[in-house]
Amino acid sequence: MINLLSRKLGLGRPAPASGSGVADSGPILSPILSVEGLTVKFDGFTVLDSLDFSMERGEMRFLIGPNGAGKTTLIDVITGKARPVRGRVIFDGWVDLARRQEHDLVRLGIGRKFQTPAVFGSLTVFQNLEVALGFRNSLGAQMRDLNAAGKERVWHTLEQVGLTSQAQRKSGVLSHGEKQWLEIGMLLVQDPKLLLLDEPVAGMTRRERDRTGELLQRIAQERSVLVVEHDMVFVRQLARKVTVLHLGKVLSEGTMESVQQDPQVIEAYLGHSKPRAAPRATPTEESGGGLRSTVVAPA
Amino acid sequence: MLAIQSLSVAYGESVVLSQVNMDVPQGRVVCLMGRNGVGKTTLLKSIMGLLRPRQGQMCFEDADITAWPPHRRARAGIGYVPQGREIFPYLTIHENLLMGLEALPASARQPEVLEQMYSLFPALKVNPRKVAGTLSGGQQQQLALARALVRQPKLLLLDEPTEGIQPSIVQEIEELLHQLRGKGDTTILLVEQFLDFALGVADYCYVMEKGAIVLEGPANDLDQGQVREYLSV
Amino acid sequence: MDVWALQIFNGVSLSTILLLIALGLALSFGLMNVINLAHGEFIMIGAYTVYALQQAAIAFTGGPMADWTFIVALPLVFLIAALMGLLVERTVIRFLYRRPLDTLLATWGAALILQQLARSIFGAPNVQVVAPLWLGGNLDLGGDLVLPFKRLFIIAVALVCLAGIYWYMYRSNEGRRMRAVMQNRDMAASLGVSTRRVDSLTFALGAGLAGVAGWALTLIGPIGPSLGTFYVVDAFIVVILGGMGQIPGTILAAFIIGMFNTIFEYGTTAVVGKVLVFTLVILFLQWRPAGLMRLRSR
Amino acid sequence: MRVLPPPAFLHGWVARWCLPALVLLLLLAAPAVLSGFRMGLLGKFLTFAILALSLNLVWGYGGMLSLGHGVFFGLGGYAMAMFLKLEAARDKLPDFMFWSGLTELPIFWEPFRHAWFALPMTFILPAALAGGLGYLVFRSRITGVYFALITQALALIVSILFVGQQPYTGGTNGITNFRTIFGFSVTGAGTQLAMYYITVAFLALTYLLCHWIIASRLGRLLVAMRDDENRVRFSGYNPAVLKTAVFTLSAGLAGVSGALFVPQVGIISPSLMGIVPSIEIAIWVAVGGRGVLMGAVLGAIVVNGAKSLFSESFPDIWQYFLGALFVGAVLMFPSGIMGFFRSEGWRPGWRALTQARAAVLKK
Repeated sequence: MINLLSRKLGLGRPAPASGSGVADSGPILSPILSVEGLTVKFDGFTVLDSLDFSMERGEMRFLIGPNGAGKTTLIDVITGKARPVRGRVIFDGWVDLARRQEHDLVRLGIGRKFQTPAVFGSLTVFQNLEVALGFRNSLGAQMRDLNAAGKERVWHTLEQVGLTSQAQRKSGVLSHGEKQWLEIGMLLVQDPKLLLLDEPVAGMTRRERDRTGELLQRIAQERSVLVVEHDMVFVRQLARKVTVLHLGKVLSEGTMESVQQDPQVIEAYLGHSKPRAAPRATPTEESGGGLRSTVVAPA
Repeated sequence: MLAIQSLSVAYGESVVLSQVNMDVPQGRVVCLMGRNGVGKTTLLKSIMGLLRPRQGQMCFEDADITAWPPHRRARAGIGYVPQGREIFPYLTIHENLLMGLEALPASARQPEVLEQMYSLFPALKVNPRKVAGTLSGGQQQQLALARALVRQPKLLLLDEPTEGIQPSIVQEIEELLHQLRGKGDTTILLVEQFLDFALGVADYCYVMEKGAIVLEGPANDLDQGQVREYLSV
Repeated sequence: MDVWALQIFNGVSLSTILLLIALGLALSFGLMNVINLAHGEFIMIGAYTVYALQQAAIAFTGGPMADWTFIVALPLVFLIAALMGLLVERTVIRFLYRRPLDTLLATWGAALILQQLARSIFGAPNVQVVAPLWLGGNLDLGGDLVLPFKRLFIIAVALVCLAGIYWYMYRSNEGRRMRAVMQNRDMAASLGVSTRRVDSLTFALGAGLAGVAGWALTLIGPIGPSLGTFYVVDAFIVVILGGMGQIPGTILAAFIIGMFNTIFEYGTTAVVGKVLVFTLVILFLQWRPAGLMRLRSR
Repeated sequence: MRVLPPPAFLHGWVARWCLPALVLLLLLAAPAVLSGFRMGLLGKFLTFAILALSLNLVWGYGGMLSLGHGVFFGLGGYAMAMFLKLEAARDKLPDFMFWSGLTELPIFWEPFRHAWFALPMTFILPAALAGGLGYLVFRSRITGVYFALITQALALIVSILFVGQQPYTGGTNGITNFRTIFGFSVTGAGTQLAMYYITVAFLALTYLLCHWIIASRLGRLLVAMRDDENRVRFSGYNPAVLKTAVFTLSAGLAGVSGALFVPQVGIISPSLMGIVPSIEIAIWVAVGGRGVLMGAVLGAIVVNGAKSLFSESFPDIWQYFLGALFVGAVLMFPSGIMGFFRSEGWRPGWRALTQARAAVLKK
């Protein structure tokens, strides 16, 4: 019975070999994630517009863009939460992610952190990691304690995310920043190939943000990380490569400096892509034309 | 008209607004700028009463509204056009507009004023019995504006009215704001991340970063380079 | 052929009653995310109101007016059930918004109290409302097709109620407000709608409708303190099948459940029919977990 | 502000085992001081305590409110009753079948002659029903209120099904008039005492089993699922399988409690497995304290004790009281007796901690 359930759980087996496309295990040089012609619509509204996007192995990539650019939607599609109208997402060179269940994705090596921290509030910090670590254990194995190696791993991860001293506290009473780190830790302990982080420093204090930055630097040495973030100071500190999404398409891609210079990006953030009419004179006394006439229509 | 003093708002542990002070004088257009995620929408929601502040005070026309429920604020004369329009998707255009009259006392809910809105937004007039959810984004935005304007609010809260909308309609909206400012009996608090649009209509600007006001001043005295710094990547 | 026509007739008759009950559940779930296990007791209250009124009429007038009390009772039934609904909403449910499971338990407590109240007042044994004489006949359509006036009357009243609900929801200002709150509570509040008032009104309306269902049930059989429990579970299934909080889905589901119930019952027995319907619903949910209709969500 | 930790002895080994050990000792000693009638009553409550434990596992820890546990209790009870009835009927047809016009034993009754079949069935039957229904329901991600309503419908349907199948189930009256169990008179004082101790033993075993589960990683996974099912899914688990497994086990335990109930009380009938008894189990757990094992045990004993106290003399008042208990337990004491003692009775620091936790859980 337990064996049967375990098989159903998919615990303790290697990543499913039923991927479509290339039969062989993925060529080493293929991108860890490649998004091809992805189109997503909600109620007829196009959120992603035949988006092409790809990430190399071991890369830390930042995804930025104005509101409604489709950043979170892209992550939703990768993790099976949103369904595309067209296009596909290929992971690790050969796995088509369409119609995969969430737990399947984790077993393939994809970890996702949500915008608001999702931790198990009635468990201690240690137990949170323990639950995260055990996803490959069978139901029967779940009845036994973690083995020494596993415990070691949990402690190691706690150290990585800086929560060692909090190990025995209920995670529900942690501060916002600590919860964020705990959730990152829960992903790390699973040793994913690709980490998707949705606004990891939102709502953090400056110090917390800096610590998170250091944490991400270290994490990125061993795996691919895709970060959605609005906090430009933070992005500038860390980013090696940035992708700017706008209206469901890649607007610009490259180093932070080059992206910052890109007139299209400036336009997307500061203005509208329309030929601007000359500023109208208005009757209100204070709002003289001075500033307005100096507004440069970018590019 | 609207005065906000040391307002702090938090979702659970995460502080979104800290110690925000703001003043929106009668008859002016005040613009609140900042990149997304800095707390602009949160501020508007707090003003509307949809979020409970952790501390601070809000006064509207000399009344302390900090503890008022949203519908009471609406009845006091605050109109709200939220980000993402939030029209009622399964109500018809006409019904959506009628919802705009809810804040008025029953005797003052004159259907005639709807006609004005239809003439202001001819696109809505084409088929008022159409279910609003089937409208395009730009039309939905117009509907949301009309819904707020129909009861002639004293204070209009506008949250990114140009987001994700085709340029021609953006222009119409801009013209509308100019008209409103020209008439001078509607005070407007506009949230915007596009610099040129904001500076085009505003009298006074606030710039927000990480939940706090970092820059403010009359629109024409503002150091543009600095503003760009805060808004751009 | 006649047999089938009769089954369809019975199915419609059951469906309309189910719908009266389920509408209140669907509305309050759509609005407040709350399921009220005391909903069945509003049915019971409706039924006992008719009974009490008839008894009073018999006691005071000696009988001749008793037939008419049945009609007179209808608005009163609606009103009393609605008031009881308001009471439950104000004393129990409003404290439990956003705690749906706790609401289940607390409203069950309210249900127990209401049932015991009925037992204390009217006694535990079932009682029978005397149907008006003019409802005693049948409509003979020839062949085996004999339709009892009672059932026809129930269908007619239910349809009138549904038309009323339709008018209320889609033609009146209160109804527009209610739909607005259902679709976007925050926005409705921001436009000046007192959402608490809408909640209370809607809840009372749902309770009133259940009361009318109880009034109709007095024509079908005896009534007792636990009358509601039996019917309300079917109504829960209707609401689940229809997609929680979806009015068109609820209407469709009520007719599907009513029809299937009657048809299965005819083919087998009442009980086996219920088991079959339950199994089908569970299987259907495998295919569409959100029920027949669902809100498209962004 | 650092919250003070609870007093050390309260969350250590002592706290974990002191109260249960004390309760166990009291239960073992009870027959010495109680009359036969009272002891029988207590024995019945203890079977309910097992039932409450089983519900606490799925609801208190797993967050799945089952309003159909009466069915599982009943199925276990019927399996046991069929065995006892066949023993009582010897080679003849059971009395109610004869009255209903059956001439020979239905085929599915036949294997229940044998203890080796009937006794395991008290666990397997309810577990299989729960497993099948649970997998379908959890697979389509039906949770919360939907799950509660579906299980409630199950309670209604199974109970009327048993009422309707008079020749096979005894209909409304259920199955009663047992004579012997393994050759010993069912009503004999010695048998009753033995049954009492067997029930105590099963209660202790169930308690240990539940404790073992919730203290294991599986238990923490269960709690994790209650806190945030989506996060569990995104941690690589399939919640449908886990929930089905726990629900199945819980139903099996409920069946065992039904099997223990039948020889002590002498009857099983549809009225013990319908909507009303099913939801009453939830109130035992709520009153005792959901999410605390001892809470379920105490809740079952306290509420049923109060019930027999009240309903012997004032049956009307009992109904009102029970109704008020449902409303009050939810509105005012959401953490039950155990929660009350834990939060209010002790040091203020602990109160703060519990409140913080409650606030987080509520979120």
